[in-house]
Amino acid sequence: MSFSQSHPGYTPAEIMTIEASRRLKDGTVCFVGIGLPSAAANLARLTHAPDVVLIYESGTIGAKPDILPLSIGDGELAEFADTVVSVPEIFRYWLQGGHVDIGFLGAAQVDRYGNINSTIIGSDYAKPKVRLPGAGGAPEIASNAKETWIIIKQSLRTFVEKVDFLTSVGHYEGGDSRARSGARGAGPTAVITDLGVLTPDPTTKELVLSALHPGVSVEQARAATGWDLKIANLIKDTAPPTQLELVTLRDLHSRTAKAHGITLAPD
Amino acid sequence: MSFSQSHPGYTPAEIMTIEASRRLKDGTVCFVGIGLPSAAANLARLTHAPDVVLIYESGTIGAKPDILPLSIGDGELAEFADTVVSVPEIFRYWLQGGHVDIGFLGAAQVDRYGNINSTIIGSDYAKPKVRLPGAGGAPEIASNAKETWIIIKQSLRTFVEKVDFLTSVGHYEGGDSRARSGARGAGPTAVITDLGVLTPDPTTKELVLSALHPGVSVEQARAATGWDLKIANLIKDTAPPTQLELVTLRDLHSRTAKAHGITLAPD
Amino acid sequence: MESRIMPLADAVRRHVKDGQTLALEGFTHLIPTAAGHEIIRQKRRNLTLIRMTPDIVYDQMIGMGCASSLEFSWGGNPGVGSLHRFRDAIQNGWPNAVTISEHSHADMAGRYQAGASGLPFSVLRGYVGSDLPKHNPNIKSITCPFTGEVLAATPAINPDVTIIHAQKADRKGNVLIHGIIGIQKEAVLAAKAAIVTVEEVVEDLEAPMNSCVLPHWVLAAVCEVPMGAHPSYAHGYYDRDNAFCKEWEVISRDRDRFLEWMNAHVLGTPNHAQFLAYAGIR
Amino acid sequence: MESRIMPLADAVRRHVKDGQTLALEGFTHLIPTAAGHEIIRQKRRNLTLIRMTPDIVYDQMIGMGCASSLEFSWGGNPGVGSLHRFRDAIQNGWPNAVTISEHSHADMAGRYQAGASGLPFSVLRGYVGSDLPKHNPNIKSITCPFTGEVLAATPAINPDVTIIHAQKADRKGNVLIHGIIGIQKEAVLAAKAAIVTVEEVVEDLEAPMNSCVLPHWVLAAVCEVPMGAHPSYAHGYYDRDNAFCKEWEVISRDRDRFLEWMNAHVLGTPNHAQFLAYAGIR
Repeated sequence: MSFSQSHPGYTPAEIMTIEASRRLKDGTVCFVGIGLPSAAANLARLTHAPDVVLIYESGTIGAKPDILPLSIGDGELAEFADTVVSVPEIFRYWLQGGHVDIGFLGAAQVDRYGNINSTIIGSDYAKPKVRLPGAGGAPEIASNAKETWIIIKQSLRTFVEKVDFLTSVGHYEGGDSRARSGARGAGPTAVITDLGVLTPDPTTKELVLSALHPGVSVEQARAATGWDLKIANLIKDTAPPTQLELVTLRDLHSRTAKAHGITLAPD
Repeated sequence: MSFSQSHPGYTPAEIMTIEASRRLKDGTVCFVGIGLPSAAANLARLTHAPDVVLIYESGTIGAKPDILPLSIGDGELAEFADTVVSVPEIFRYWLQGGHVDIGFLGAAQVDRYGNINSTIIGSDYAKPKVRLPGAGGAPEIASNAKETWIIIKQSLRTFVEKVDFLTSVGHYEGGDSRARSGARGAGPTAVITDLGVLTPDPTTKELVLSALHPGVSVEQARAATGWDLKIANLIKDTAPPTQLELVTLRDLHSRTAKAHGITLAPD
Repeated sequence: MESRIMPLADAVRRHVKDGQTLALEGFTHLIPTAAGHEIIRQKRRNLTLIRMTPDIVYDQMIGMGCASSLEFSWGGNPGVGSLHRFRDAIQNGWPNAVTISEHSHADMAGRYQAGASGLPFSVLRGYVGSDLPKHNPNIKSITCPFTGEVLAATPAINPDVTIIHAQKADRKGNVLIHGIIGIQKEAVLAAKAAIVTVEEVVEDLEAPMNSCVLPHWVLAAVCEVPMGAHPSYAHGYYDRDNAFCKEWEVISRDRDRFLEWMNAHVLGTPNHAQFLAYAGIR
Repeated sequence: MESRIMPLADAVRRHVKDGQTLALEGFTHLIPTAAGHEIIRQKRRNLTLIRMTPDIVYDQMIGMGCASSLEFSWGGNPGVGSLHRFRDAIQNGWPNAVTISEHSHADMAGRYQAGASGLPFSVLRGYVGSDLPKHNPNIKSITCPFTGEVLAATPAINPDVTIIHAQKADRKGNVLIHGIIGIQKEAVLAAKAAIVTVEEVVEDLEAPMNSCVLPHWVLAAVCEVPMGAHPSYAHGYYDRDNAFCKEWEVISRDRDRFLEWMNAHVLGTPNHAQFLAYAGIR
């Protein structure tokens, strides 16, 4: 089966999830956020990385859900986990203790240095335009995991010059400012979107477009970015989904929809 | 069956253990040291206080050993406990968290203010005359339980004017010095010995002889005390052991000896 | 010994008072919904509500005017969307103004631990670079006396009352929690008084040796409330009612529809069993 | 993926080096005796030994000259008496001087927790009125930034190597500890490298959901050593050998007798199975 670029036979959300999943190496310890990170991490586990270790903040270590959890504390996560510990233990012993390789996060906004906002939209904390759910586990995942990945749909709404509220630190103000701030780990090493992948410049730490999904142009990526997006010298082309990846992801989503008895909000 | 005073039919160790056990009210939460405190606490549980809650520092909560543990971490303690938690949890959530009514301790030395030494005999920490096992859980049991009981054989060696080393705080330097030191709880409210019971003067907090076991004289108690022992205006007479108490205690000791395959060091 | 096992209405009447600091904890799993409804029925006011993950039951309590303040780290209807009553209270002061104190999960967990541990504060490697401390005076810093490192310090949480839901209790009131145990043990041990609702009271807990057991003597009340966590789930008893969670999105969007629903379902029923029957749940 | 399951001698050779900070933990239950013997066989020197409750195996390691320093909170032969080799080293410098750093149980437990939590120090409501801080410069104080209370502060423990004994591992090297679990999880998670000896390697751990499991990926090595905790016990496998503990009191009193016993039993045997056979244990 081949995929044409104009009718690629898969959605932008699918290629985003698939490309993120490919980056997860077998055996990696991944602290997984709910939604897109969870879909990508489980797709990896069901394809090339059967021994990836998935940790959810609800305390499930080595989770192997057969369907995607709707919430971070679904019973499905506990049922097949290697062990289930308390919430303070997961944050103190496992995350802050330094055992997490990849912190895998979603976000409402991300800025040019990979800082994350999940608190408010608007400039006034007391009178926000939109009140978002809040920090959750993100601030300490972002500052304690060995590295961070962010998965987010790219648009002028989500890709902003400066986040309205800095909830969770990325490369902070660029350069070595993250390390000087006291954060541990390498910070965001990849931002995976529905258009491509951004990675930090080694020196300035500004996010640079370094890969594009099939059929997406540099111009499209620029148009969906709220700052003057820099482009890597060598842009990689994301490989189109394989049959196995696509079938596995769709099966996962259809099992999930069936089990939860409702259709999930589209990714 | 009656007990004559000259041949009372029980040992000083037995009346000490029995008198201590009587003071433990049903439903009390007691953090139990190994040895004499454990024997007394379990005697209480097997006689008048079936719902006393015994906590051992090994993490066993609601322990109901059928034989006395030889060590603080015997399997017998875990087997019949309500729950078994980790050692940090027992000290942080249960003791420091303020859930212990009685901290029940042994000691190598106790002074006139109920301070405890279990570290060294001698005046030079670097070159002790005798190196004792050390603090264990005692310093924080003594300063975090709602009150403390000490059970110890009374002699010039054990009842000293001033402890060689203050391991665990009692009434410190007397008066309100304990409260001012930052210790919580009432401190030692009873010191139970093989001769009688000492309780603190309400104001000076000095230990005062307030009860004598059958057949023991004030002079005997004074002779076994390394300071000028004050005597309460009204001295209580400890009731002799009942048949039930004595039989229960002896059965407990004989089950214990049989199960451990060795004779314990005499109490 | 007075029994700790009592009807939920009695437990709430006895222990929950206006103006208290209250934590109804549960991490997606085992959320004490029935207890929240009973607090709404008894019309408690001016509560400071604490919870890591306020969701539907806190949306209901806030919308019904029980709360004057909320301390939290993530507020939402998991997998569905926003909490509309929570947002309406914060943004528009309806039905009354609600102030917020916002933390992160790692911090809230550490603060409960400090509370359970009898310590006045918690130390955290956290909030690095974050704007949260700018808006929360309770996030301070502390310097390690050995390394000189500067870390975050926040006050311990010691609620007046903690309420949780668990799978089972024995007749003495010892409680077993199983599955995703969240922050519940810490929240109970940190509280001045704790109420536990359970799916059932059994003869023998059959608790594995190192499982999460709360002994009866740290609990003020234990109440048998089958399906007391609905629309959340109780591992081994029933699943999450995802359809209801989606429905709540619609009910809660509109003030009138919200009030109508609450009046009929919660204020209009005397207890959780009647609520379940009226709502047609199982 | 390289297997973590290997012979104990290989694990010690690979991970335990002269001059390291080492914690062999176990709280009366599950003491890693076989691993201590292997360290003696491999003649490691200048170790800083850490343990809440040093007992027979530390007495043996100290008497055989492995240690230059000991950090502890209670040292003794539980239910029997003193540790004679430990006392001889401290009081007489035989076979070499051993410095001590003395804490309380609550403090040691908190220090391991801090180490496991990636924090540089631990806060404790402890040592009030005690002379211990006068003799231990590592016991400092810290002031609560909210209440002004002064509490004890002590440095985190992060051993170079932690060694524990557990009941079982699966073929991947996931470990289940059951019964009195002590400080073992914290000691493992705080260490730079962790070795676990187990009674047996099984197909399926059959671990209850909320039990104490150490995933293989936090462990450097897992070694199958039946009766590896003797004379301590392994809940569900064998009891404590109280007769041996009493016998140790006699063996260890005298330097020559001690050396003779260690030479014959430990240095004279290549591994734990042979040790058990030689000593006539089960």
